[in-house]
Amino acid sequence: MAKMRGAIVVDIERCKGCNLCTIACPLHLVTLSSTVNHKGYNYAQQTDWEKCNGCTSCAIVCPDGCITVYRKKEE
Amino acid sequence: MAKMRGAIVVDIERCKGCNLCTIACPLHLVTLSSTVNHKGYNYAQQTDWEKCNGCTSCAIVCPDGCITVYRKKEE
Amino acid sequence: MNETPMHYCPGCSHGVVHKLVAEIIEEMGMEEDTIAICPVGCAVFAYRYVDVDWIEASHGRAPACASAIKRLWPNKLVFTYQGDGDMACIGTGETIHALNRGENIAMIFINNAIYGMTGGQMAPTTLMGMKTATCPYGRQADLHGYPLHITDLAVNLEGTCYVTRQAVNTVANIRKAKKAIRQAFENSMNKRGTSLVEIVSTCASGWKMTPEQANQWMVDNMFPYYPLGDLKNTIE
Amino acid sequence: MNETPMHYCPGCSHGVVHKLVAEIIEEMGMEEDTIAICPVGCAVFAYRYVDVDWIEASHGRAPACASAIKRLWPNKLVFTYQGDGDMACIGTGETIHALNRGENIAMIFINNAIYGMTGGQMAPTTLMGMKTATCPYGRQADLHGYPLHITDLAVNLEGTCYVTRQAVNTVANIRKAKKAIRQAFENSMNKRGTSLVEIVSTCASGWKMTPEQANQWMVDNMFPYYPLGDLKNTIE
Amino acid sequence: MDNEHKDIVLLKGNEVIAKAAIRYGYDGFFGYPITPQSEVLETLAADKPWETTGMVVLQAESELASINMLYGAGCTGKLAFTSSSSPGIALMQEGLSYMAGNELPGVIVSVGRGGPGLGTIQPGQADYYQAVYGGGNGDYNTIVLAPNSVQEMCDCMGKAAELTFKWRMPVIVLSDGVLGQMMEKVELPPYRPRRTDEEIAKQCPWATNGIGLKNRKYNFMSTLEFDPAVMEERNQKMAAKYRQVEAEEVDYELYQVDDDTEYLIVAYGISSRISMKAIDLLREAGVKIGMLRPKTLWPFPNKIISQLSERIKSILCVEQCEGQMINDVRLATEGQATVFHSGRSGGMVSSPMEIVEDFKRMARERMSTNWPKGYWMK
Amino acid sequence: MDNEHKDIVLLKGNEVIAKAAIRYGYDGFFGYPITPQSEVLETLAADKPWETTGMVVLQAESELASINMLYGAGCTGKLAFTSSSSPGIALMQEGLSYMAGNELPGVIVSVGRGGPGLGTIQPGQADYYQAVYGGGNGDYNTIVLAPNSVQEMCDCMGKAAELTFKWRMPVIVLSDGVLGQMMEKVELPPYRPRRTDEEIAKQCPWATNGIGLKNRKYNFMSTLEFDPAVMEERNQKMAAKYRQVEAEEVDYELYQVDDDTEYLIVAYGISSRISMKAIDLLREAGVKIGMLRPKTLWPFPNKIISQLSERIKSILCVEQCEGQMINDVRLATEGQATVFHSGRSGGMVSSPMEIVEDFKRMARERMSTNWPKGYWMK
Amino acid sequence: MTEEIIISGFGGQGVLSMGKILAYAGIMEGKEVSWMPAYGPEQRGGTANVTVIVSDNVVSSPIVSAYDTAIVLNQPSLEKFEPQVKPGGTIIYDGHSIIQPPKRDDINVYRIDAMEEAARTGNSKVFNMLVLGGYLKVRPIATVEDVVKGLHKALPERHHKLIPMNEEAIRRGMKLIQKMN
Amino acid sequence: MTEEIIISGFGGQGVLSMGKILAYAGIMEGKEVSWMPAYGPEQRGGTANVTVIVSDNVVSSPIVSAYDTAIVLNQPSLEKFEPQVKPGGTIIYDGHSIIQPPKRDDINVYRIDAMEEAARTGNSKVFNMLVLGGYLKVRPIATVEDVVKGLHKALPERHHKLIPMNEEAIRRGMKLIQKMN
Ligand SMILES: Cc1ncc(C[n+]2csc(CCOP(=O)(O)OP(=O)(O)O)c2C)c(N)n1
Ligand SMILES: Cc1ncc(C[n+]2csc(CCOP(=O)(O)OP(=O)(O)O)c2C)c(N)n1
Ligand code: SF4
Ligand code: SF4
Ligand code: SF4
Ligand code: SF4
Ligand code: SF4
Ligand code: SF4
Ligand SMILES: [Mg+2]
Ligand SMILES: [Mg+2]
Repeated sequence: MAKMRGAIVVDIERCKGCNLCTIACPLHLVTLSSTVNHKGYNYAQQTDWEKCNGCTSCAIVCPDGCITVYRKKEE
Repeated sequence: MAKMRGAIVVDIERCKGCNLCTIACPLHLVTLSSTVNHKGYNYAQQTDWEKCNGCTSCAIVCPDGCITVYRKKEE
Repeated sequence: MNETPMHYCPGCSHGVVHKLVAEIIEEMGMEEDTIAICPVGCAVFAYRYVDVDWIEASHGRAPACASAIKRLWPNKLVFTYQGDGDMACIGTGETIHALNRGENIAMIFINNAIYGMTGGQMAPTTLMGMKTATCPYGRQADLHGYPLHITDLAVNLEGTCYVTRQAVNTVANIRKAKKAIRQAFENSMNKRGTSLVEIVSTCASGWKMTPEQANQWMVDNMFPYYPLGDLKNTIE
Repeated sequence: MNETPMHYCPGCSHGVVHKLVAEIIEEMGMEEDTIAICPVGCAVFAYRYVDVDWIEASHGRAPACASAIKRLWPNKLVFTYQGDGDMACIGTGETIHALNRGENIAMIFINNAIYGMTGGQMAPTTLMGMKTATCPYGRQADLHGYPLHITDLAVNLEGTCYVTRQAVNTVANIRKAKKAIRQAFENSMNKRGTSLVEIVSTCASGWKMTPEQANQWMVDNMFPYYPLGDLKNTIE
Repeated sequence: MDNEHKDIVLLKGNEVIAKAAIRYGYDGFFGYPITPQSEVLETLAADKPWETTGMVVLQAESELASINMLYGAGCTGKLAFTSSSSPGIALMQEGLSYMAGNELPGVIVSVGRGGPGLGTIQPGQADYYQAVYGGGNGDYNTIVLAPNSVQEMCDCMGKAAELTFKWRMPVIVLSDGVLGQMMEKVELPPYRPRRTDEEIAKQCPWATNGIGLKNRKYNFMSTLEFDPAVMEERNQKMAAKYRQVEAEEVDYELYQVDDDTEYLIVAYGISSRISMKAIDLLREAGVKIGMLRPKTLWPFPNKIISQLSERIKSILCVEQCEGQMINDVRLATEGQATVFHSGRSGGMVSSPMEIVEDFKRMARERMSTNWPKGYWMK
Repeated sequence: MDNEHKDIVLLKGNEVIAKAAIRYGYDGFFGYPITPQSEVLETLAADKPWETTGMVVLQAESELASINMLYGAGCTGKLAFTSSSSPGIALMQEGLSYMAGNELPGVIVSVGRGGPGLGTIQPGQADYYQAVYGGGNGDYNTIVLAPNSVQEMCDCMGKAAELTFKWRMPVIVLSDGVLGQMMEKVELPPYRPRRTDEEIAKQCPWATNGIGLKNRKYNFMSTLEFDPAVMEERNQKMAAKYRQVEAEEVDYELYQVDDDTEYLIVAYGISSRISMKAIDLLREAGVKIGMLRPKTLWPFPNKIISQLSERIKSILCVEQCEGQMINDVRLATEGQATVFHSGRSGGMVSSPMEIVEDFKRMARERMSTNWPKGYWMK
Repeated sequence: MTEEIIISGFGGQGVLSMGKILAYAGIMEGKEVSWMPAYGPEQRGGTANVTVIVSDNVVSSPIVSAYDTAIVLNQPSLEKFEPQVKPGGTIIYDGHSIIQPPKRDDINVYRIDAMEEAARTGNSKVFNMLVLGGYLKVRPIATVEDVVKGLHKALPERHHKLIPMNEEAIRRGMKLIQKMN
Repeated sequence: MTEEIIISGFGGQGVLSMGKILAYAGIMEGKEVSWMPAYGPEQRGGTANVTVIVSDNVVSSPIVSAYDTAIVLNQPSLEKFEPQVKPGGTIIYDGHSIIQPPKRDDINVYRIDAMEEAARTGNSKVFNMLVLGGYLKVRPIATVEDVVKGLHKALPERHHKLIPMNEEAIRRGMKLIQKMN
């Protein structure tokens, strides 16, 4: 069966480090960085590029629209 | 058995001729006068002094508190 | 009820309710411990007729005024006396919030489905199809919306302890209405929450009828839409 | 949703709802036929983020403003976006009457049980016992009254066609909320009466929690008092 | 021209407000009943303009709702109005401040009664401060027109419609219970069609109505600013506009003012009508007296008053209140003339003879004492 | 004296309003949150005076409700207050008119922000007209106090409590966002017990509270009159009272004003504080400049301004708005001095140097041209 | 010619519409007119009055200090307005409603028993038209024809069928009025 | 002595309470003080600043045109307030938060790596106390003892247990600060 592969891009400067994407990701692939962006927030980042299935959960819950999810079908 | 005898006194100048007492009297003993009081209203008057049983219905419904009911028991 | 002749039109329900209020206050012996709040509407002059301390509140704000007073004077009997335009239109916010806060006040609500004082304009409680000065071709949903039954809303507010709908068109109804108002006043004294007593009323002038016709019209048209009886009573 | 960074606090529900509104308008192709009305409250700047014509109404009066606009522009999508302080407190009168008139507008109601913008004061929707800046020892009935569930009142008003309560804390709830808002918008276009979509929301700042804690607190405390689901739907 | 408009009719000022609005192509009315102006809504309701011109008529749940409906209408570039009386106008102050702050069109008819508070339902002119200084917050002005006849009530609705869009600011028509309730002959204007959506899009590119979006960016209407510096700029821009309105839109009328005039009455609205009669009586007695009647209360006719003050002994300011416009008259005189008050209050209205008597008193006091400049007879 | 009150504390103006009210024995507070004054209610809620002094604190559902709660409190002879900011005060205008019309006590704290409309949450002084002229209907006045420090915010609550009963009229404490938000050292007053029911009955035989009925008739509080002649009488009685207040209660402060002073700044509230610094800078540079600071805005210090105007070249009126008090200053000068405006608006606040610059501009313009009397620099 | 009239009585006596018809009649004669009502807060009952001015010239003040004619239909109105009639002016009162008739002798005093006549004919609706007729008899400021034209203007279309009855009442009123001094 | 200070940074950095402690310290020294905050409409984040004046004399204007000292804790604050420091005055910035350091050479420029230190010790709460220490080192307007007394006043009772930790941070900050020009 075709498998979905995904990857997310976080708009780091837009991110407010609310952590909601972290919780929303069913595969626990997102965490907050230890460094801060220019606004002083610890921003979100994807920890594991391999496992993401592009489900978009993280993007859907992000209140600030910081996450773009890229998907491709892998046979 | 003791029978109630009643009589009403209408404060003619206070009466506004609304006719509600007329309707309320179960014995149809109240009517409006054909002449008017100083404010220009046809005021209420008791037509039959004999039949009134002092039930106070007329007084209760009078919005302007014009009617005083006098009652006495007759053996 | 003092001797001052009332300014109301012939047959106006306000007069009857005033009498009841005066009687109850006297029966309760509360003449010296009552603070009454009257509205902007035909009852604006209520203070002339019932001998207690009265405050004439601004249009619709009697519940706010009464809320403050009852909190400042917790042992006084505090009640408002308001029309439908006052309570259910401009004063909707103050009404809902006083009810919801459960202020220990009684609210007497004279619903005559019209703005009496200003000459018979549409009220929020005006029935569908009913003609008034501002809906001379009859109330119509798309132009004017629907009749607002604010008393029913009060039932769902946690702060209310007693919500009832009464009328004063017959001797029997007058007696019931009196009982209801007395209960409401007692609730205020016993700090049981807010009581709302709606009196479905006539406004012969606004309706352009004789008082008798008005009473009949009320029975035929108002009662079906605003059925009489207790809607909520947490006390009994 | 445009590129302007939002002024909301981290994790604020407003952001999610804004996204939904923007998406729906785009999906409906209504960008050029929408007049949106935002409140006084944290969403006061909504016009910065969603590209349609916006009006910032005075505190609580968005429903009045929207009523006039929809009547003057019957073919536009007209909706209000309001907080609980705005809609259920200062604007209670305008809310009830717009709903009752059955104005063909949609109302989005962000109930976060607090005054976010002004720094976390008690709202009418604040839960019993909940601590805010103006009830720092917890909401108490005698001092502050009861939480007001205005959405439940809306159900009983004849003018409403659709009344629902949603949340945006999970992907599934976000999807449902989106459907609800879309339905409300369609009702406005189809002139079916007033739709009210309550979104039970968090205000991490006002509640003095992290966004995660706030979401959990909402599930544990708000949902029981403000249960999710459709309360009225005359359309289906 | 159609026939009906040439028909001269006898109407109340309030009725005329309604009929004029329909004919001048107003798009909407939002209002709440209050004596002595309820006939405005009642006439609209009876005339059903929604079936003819398409005008929207809505009885609001309160004056707060009315003004915020007017705010909404103004935001979208529609020509709308509301109407109320003293306490009702008091409730509109926040909304007025919002309208002015967003530079919106909108017409507010204020039919004054006796005050303060609920006051009386009889006519009054004690809402001058309310209209001219405003109780809304912030730095703003509204144009204030002051008709003095039923015909002018009619004309003002046309003038207000024009000015409110020309300057993008709310226009108040400040009337009183006499003008609202009295009947006079009036010639109604011809029907002017309401503007089409296209015309609105063209005339109001700033409006938030979704139309014309192909030719412009999204609009928003907000009085809130993040940055006070931006707010200040907005205020300065508005202030500059106000100076321009002051330069261009002052309107007044002189009655019996010529080179020989020794005394001046300043009065607006119904007071100016009564004063005319008083002046006729005084002129018969040989007194050289005339009247300046401001037709705009804001902008106020400062310049002409300053000019007249140079040569006129003293001014009687007639208004049916305890004295409000008198402040502006005193400001306008720049200390060159003494200003006295005449008028009743609380719903009482001067008779011509009362003004004559007040004049006599003024003339006596003026001659017998050396009053300080700008003395305010109280 | 207890210990705590001698304790000098560092507090925000808003916090002090709350704490002073508790200590001055206020019976109630009714208010609705709005920036920049929310700390008033928040401080009361935190301090729980209902458990100590018995003061009632109620968060109202709106400013309309607040003012009508205050109205109710005043009717019954209780000492209560409300607090709000610009648009919130706008919503109170009808209620204020009712309070004034019934000659009721009650204190309204107005903490001004940038306007108009929602404006900004930064400090402003653009609500001078709102406070002094009022947007309520009818002929009425309210006393307006203008503190300029946190200590005076405190003291004003005591003064307002006294004046509002002495004259039976509402008292507005007109403050601004700077004074509300800034912290300064303050000495809080000792606790003064709230009046007992008996004291209220004695002090307020007019009140509608049911007490004292054995010694008096039933009272009622109504601003409505059947008969306009009665209303007029009430108005005349009130007007006479207002003249008395004007004679007795004017309060102001002079800074660096002596016989040699050539220039005058007139400023109130925060503007007077900034102006003091500007004056210090100008005095250092040899300019003979001083300041008159009205501590009461109504009644306004007309007499002293008139006196000073006789000898002072020109006046700089400093306020954080586009110019409102300047009108009253111009009236007070009676055409004897030229009045210039200085100040920012919309939430911006002048710095001392900006006032210095405005002064220089004024001095330049003053010397280079022959300005008409009362010219208003705009 | 300028005629300044006050008509005053109870609400419900048709005072205001009588004034309106008079004003319209004035217009029919090509005159300038003004009509200014005053009433209390009661919806029914209470007192009401209206000042009507009919003039060859533009009406300046709709409020006047003294009247050419006062038509008084109840006692309080008589008491209020008798002193305000100009010397040489006219007062007309209804015989039934006024118990204490006018006392001034420097004015023309007329009485009309319109209330009685209306009661007699069982048509209280025409009371005010009877009075109007009486007035027009003694102050012929408009012809009956113009008054009837005025009626057409003043009454809504649906009441036009009542005009003949009104006209008749006006003519009857002209006969009823009697000079009392 | 008059010291006019602006402290400016992100909301949440403790800018306002730092100012408050400074003001209280001034009181402890018997000085006159004022504290005037400014912030945006955001509840969390956004920028905040506070002007503190400590003086031997009564403070006239709480608003000043130029500062003796500016403590800037983020880049926008530096850009805004660097030009407003009086010649010969002082600017203190946090090394981590400021990317482009101050450029003026007519003022004393100090850097303190407080953010780093706070991160290092895992206690972000004391960030502002570290900065305060640095400030007191270069502008000794109050003794550490008086600042600690000020802390007792400024903090609610329930936080008094944190005072020793804060004192320690202040002392550490005194060591961290470095002159940059
Ligand atoms: C702020 C304000 N708006 C409007 C009015 C005018 N007004 C007086 S009474 C009234 C309505 C009265 O109707 P209702 O409350 O139903 O009382 P009713 O006369 O029928 O008993 C209105 C609108 C007013 N006095 N104040
Ligand atoms: C007339 C008026 N009163 C008060 C305020 C102050 N104010 C601004 S927002 C707000 C409440 C916001 O709460 P809510 O509506 O729940 O919105 P949220 O910020 O929680 O989204 C208040 C009281 C105002 N701007 N105008
Ligand atoms: S797209 Fe899905 S799997 Fe991938 S990071 Fe986001 S939530 Fe996790
Ligand atoms: S949900 Fe959005 S704002 Fe929140 S941490 Fe994730 S990316 Fe950042
Ligand atoms: S007391 Fe009873 S019986 Fe007698 S008149 Fe009255 S209603 Fe009739
Ligand atoms: S009910 Fe009263 S007012 Fe009515 S007619 Fe009878 S007595 Fe007269
Ligand atoms: S108008 Fe209606 S409510 Fe008012 S007094 Fe008359 S009948 Fe009663
Ligand atoms: S204060 Fe609350 S509602 Fe407002 S932006 Fe922050 S989290 Fe959202
Ligand atoms: Mg009613
Ligand atoms: Mg909220």
